[in-house]
Amino acid sequence: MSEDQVNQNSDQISVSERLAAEALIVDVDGFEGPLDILLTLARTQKVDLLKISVLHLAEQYLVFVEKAKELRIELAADYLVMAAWLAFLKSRLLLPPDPAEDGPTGEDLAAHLAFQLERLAAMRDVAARLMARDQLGRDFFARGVPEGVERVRRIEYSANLLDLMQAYARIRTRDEFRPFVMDRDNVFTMEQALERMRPMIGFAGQWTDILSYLPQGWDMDPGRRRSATAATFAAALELVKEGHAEVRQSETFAPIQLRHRKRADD
Amino acid sequence: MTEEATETEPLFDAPEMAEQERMVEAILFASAEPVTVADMTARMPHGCDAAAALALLRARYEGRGVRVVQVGESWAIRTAPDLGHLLQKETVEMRKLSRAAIETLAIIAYHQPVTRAEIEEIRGVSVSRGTVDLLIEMEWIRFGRRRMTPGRPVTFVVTPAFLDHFGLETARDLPGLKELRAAGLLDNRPPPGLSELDAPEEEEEVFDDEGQEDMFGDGE
Amino acid sequence: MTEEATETEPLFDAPEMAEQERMVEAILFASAEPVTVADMTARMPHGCDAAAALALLRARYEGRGVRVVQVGESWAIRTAPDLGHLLQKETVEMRKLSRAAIETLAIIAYHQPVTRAEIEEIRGVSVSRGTVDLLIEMEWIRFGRRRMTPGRPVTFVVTPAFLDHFGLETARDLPGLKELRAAGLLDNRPPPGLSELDAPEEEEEVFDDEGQEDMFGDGE
Repeated sequence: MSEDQVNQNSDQISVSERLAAEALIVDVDGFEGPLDILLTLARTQKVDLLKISVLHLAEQYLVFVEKAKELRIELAADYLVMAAWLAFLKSRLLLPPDPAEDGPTGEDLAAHLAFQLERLAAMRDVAARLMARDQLGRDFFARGVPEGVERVRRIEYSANLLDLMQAYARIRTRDEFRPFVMDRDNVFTMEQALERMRPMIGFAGQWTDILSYLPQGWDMDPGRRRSATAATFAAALELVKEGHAEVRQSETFAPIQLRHRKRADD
Repeated sequence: MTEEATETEPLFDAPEMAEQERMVEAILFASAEPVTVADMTARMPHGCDAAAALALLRARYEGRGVRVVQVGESWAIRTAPDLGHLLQKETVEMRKLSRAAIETLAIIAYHQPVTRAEIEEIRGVSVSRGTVDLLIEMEWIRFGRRRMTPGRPVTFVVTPAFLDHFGLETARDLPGLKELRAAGLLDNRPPPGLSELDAPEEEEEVFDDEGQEDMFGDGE
Repeated sequence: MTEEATETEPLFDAPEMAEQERMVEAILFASAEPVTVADMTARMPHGCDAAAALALLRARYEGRGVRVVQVGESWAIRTAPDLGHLLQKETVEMRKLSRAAIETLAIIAYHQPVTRAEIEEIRGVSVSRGTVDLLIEMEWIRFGRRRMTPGRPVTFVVTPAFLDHFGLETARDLPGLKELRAAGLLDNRPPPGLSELDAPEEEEEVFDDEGQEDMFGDGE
């Protein structure tokens, strides 16, 4: 930036510029931040953004902020931060560079600001071009009645030959075939008794001693017999509770008898 | 200006027929509802012949993947019926067949043709309608001949789809209990104290001879 | 049997190309959303060449009332833009986008993947949460990869729905992209003095190479 340009710009700000600044202030809510204001101010220079006088721009902006203060208009912090930065930039541009000092030169900072403004202007321009494109649902259309993809939920049941055969074996050999369980040789569980009795109870139309429900091979050994009897008795009670059977005992220590009971849903 | 043109003396010529056809195409494509010819005419420039353009379009879509079809008084573009399967996305959900279902199926396979009462007798519990329906729906069982006994109950048999699924040539190939045991498919350790007594030969018999024989005997 | 057929030696021939073209036609017509070639292939019978069928279909619809258009990796049928005036009735009121939203969208489209801080640097104001949320809700932008810089900030990129909406085949076709790029206006040029501090060299790298190459890759 040349000396005379600087002088020419730094002193007096034209009336029209002051008016422009006031117009900006009145409308400050309409701006999208300080960069937007700067871009608007830059446009008043009516030159290519690459050739704008950043110093001049900084001054215009500072006038705008001063004016706002005079009019007691509260500016958002962003605007004030930008003002401070531009004041710093202005001093950097006006003072000869200090070789001892590190950091960017005023020219670097000014160039970056010019770049930012140009970039913002470019983004605004392409945004407008983008919105001017043909748009889906406005200028061109998708299928009105998409037939879509029908989602068919198919349930596939898995069963293999082994399942089938084991199921059959389970039915046909209920007394002997058992799935692998922990063997407790001399314990007959209530579940086992229940499983055994369930299919049988349907045929017990007459009162039958529950001891006749003891599984084969469990009636000789006393220990096994005790376990099986207890399990069968418990299972009999369970069947009664479920409403599948009736149980009776004529007197203390008399045989306990069981009979099928027809249920409504049977 | 066009608005002022009278019907009898249009100021501008209507678009060419090919152009009108394009218009009808776009209208039918984008519309959420089937469109009447009157509606098309209303949307097209003055002087257009929507009906003629529609006829051209219909012919153009003849044999294509989509067709121009009439829906009541209106027209729409729809997928050709033979391609409907492309628009289905199947999600397969695997489920384990319930114990009741697999047992019922097994009994039918080993004893077919078998009545519901017989299945219940063998399983010792009643067979729910849902179980049978499911197996029928899966096309693993179907109705067989009616049994020539009082009440003429229906019987169930397994289907070719069943054989296919389980990799069997015929239901006769289903192994008997002995074979299952020999193959180690069953826990052949008899419950304690039962040793040799059980695994009764007759049972095997029943199921091999009575069972299979009467089932597959063609003579019923 | 078919299950055993290997890919290289199908037991059955794929359908004829004309038939495959019909299939692609049906699939594209049926969907309002763009469909990938892979998706078409998945729905078509084994051995079909969806890409070739698509090319035929595309040529067939050249100049018609509807067109086969590319949207990113996918394909869709859309009405020809010159017929839009006939179809205004279908328009659902477009949400009026704020200036902030439009600019933010444009910045994301042209600078993607881009962080919130970068958007703010370009616009010179903070980006309100509502603006980003709105664009995400419209499915025009989504989160991209995190930037490999301190703080690992999230980035934003545009979506296929964005491309579809603006009739862009790829983000490379954004209007004026080449010019902006040539003018260096898409460079991430950190403010002087800050460069050494918190705009490390790799950031530029990431932005340009990973990001843009990704999207604009071969077209440069």
